Amino acid sequence: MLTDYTYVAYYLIAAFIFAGGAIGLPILLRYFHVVPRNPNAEKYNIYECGMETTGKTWIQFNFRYYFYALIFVTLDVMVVFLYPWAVQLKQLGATALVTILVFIFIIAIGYIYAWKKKALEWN
Amino acid sequence: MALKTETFLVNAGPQHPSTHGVFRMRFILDGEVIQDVEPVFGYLHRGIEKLAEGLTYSQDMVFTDRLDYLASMTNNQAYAVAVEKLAGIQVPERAEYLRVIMAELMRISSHLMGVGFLTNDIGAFLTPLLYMYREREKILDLFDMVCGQRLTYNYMRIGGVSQDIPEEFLPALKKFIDTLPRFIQEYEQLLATNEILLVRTKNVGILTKEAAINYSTAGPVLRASGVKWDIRKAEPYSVYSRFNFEIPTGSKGDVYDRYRIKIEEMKQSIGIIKQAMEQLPQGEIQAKIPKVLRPPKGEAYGRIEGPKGELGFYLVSDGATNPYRLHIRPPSLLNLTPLRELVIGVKIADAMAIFGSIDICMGEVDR
Amino acid sequence: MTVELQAAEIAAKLEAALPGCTIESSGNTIVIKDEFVLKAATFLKNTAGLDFNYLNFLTATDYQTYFEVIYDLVSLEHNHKLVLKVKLNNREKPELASVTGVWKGADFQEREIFDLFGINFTGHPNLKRIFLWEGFQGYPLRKDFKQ
Amino acid sequence: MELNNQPQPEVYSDKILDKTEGEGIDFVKQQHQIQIEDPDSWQNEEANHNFILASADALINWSRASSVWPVNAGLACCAFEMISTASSRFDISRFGMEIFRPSPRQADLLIVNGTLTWKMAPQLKRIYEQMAEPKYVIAMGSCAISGGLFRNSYAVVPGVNKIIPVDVYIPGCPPRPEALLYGIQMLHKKIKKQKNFEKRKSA
Repeated sequence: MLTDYTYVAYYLIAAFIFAGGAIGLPILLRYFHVVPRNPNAEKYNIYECGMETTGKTWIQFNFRYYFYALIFVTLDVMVVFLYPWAVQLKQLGATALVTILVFIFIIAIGYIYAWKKKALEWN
Repeated sequence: MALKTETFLVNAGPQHPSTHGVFRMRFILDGEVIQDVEPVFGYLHRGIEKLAEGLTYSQDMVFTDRLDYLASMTNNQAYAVAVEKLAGIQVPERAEYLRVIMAELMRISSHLMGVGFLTNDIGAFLTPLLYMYREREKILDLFDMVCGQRLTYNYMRIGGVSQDIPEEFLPALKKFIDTLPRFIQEYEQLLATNEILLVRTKNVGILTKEAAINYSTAGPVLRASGVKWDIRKAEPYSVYSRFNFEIPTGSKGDVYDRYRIKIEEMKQSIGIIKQAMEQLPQGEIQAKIPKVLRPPKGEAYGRIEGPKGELGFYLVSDGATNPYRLHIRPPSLLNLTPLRELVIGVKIADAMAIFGSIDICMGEVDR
Repeated sequence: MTVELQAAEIAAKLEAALPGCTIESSGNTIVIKDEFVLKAATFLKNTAGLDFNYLNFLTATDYQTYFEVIYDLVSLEHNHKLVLKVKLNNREKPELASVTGVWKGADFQEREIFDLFGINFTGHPNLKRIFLWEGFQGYPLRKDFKQ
Repeated sequence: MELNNQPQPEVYSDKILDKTEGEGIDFVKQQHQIQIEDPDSWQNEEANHNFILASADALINWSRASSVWPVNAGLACCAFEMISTASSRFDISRFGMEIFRPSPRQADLLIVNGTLTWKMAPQLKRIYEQMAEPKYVIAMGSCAISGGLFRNSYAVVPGVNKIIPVDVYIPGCPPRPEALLYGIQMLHKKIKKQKNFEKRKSA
């Protein structure tokens, strides 16, 4: 039983090596001066099509964007949980279908609530 | 209870993937909706009109290639027509027909680029453009065969054409003209019924008929608003009066109409080239003009129908060898005049689609 | 075929409507006084027989002693054409009324003339340099422009 | 608490913005009258003799040379020859370069194609500064090399190397795509001679 899952351990090891390399390698290369470092004021300026930025960027923009973000997150999380069920549709049978429908129903309540509160309408 | 929102200034600046060259639009945004836009020009202003006053008439032909570098042949033809009108030169028949063939090929190539970059701005990044680049490469091969250059041809001379076409040019042109309708049909399949394109272009950036006339726009932008005005029919220059072709006009003047007109005009240009190939007479290709051209004192305005609109050259001569004043009527700059009215109150994504549909070329805007 | 209108009869009509407006008229060109520009423009645009509703192009030339501003007018329905010219003798502060009220297409072209010649257009909504940058000394297309 | 939802236009008077831009251009115009000499000094230093460093150098330079990403900064007519090179016929992706990054942050190569005017000079300099090290510049076309056709115009920079250091010059007006590909191969040769393991205050 266990042998079926040994390859998962190799993945974990590979993941750690990759993560370590991804963080360690730049530091190492920086130490050996392979990665040139040449800071200057212009480089740390904000890039805006070759122009200097004007005006403040920390502004109050329309609140509707925030509503959209919230609703997107809820639906996205739902889709993530649908995915493993969808992959094993046949083997899981009817009971899984009912549980998934309950799950979708719960999220649908939130969605309908937002719809009724006119969160999706744009002024 | 709506909360206060603040505006935000952003530059769709000189170095921007979808501003067709170095053109800057200073947007003042409220969220995504454009409050105000200020187009800023001049990043490619090379002062051609000042430099042209220092060189002789035939040397100025070289500047015309760099004006609208997507349609250099039509620039050459416009300048040649203007100087011939000023100096009263009669161009031989064969040269006129060669000029028409080259100008129509250039119109097809410029419209290919216009539609290609419009689909780029709408979101189909590079796929339709690479399809259309495939045809443009064929056209550039034809030009390469005739005058040895791919982009800045300097092919037309005052009073005629610089070289005659080699023998293998006509068969190659015939092959290209026979295959091109199939490719245009391929784009139709790819784009005309494409849901995204329809949603992004229908009823976006509507320029009414009166506004189009009042803003003195020209070419596809004017015809898309329903005005039937094409210099090839209104004031037929060279031998255009001998060909029969229609002028496609749109009805609403939105981005979709401007796109449709470019596709239709390509088909019309194929028809013109076919007729020109049949009627191509033999004969010499360059009128006898003095080595150093000294046009009589006076002024003249020669104009042609370029791919982007009416391209004209206003020449004032005081009898010397170099023009006293050379003014270029820039169709791209005049097509951009209604930009501010079209774009205010629209979202940024649509603004880029509207700007792309106007199809400008910065070399001609800034001169 | 674009008909080049005979300037003489147009000048007569113009003279009737605005006395003392035209200076001379030859071929298809009418030269008018600079203070009559706006009135002549609205007259040419709105009268029934003429209705020049399309400003083809607008440019200027520096003839050393005076500036000359050229309006190339076209009527799209009648397909006829007329050239309107204005001479500005004052070289220090050349001034002219802006026709953006009549043809909105003149907006960028007047800014270009202001930028390259220095002719000031009164009544222009947004008159500033279009091609060169603020702080550029001189006006390049004038004949006496030193590099 | 009813707040008007009319957005308060932050006062961006374009007079001030244009004036500051104008001063920036005049400043760049005075500062940059003399040529910046090409960054060729590290070419004739002799290579690393240490065996490990030399092979590490070869690996690093090969990886850098074979995926140079150009920034999408097209100025004028040469831009269309660059796009022709990037399209399917003259296929620049054989050199791993077909990705044209719009922003200089993710690019290593700035192909200056077309006429650089004084009004565009500070912008181009800012794009060059904002590119990540190690960065290279190709001056494509005679307008970029020396101002070309418009050299004695009042608004054109006579040569891009007055503004930014240039690695490879490609003559032509516009240079054919084959010329651009040859220029890119010369740039690859140049990258492959670079030395890496050295403390250097590079310009």
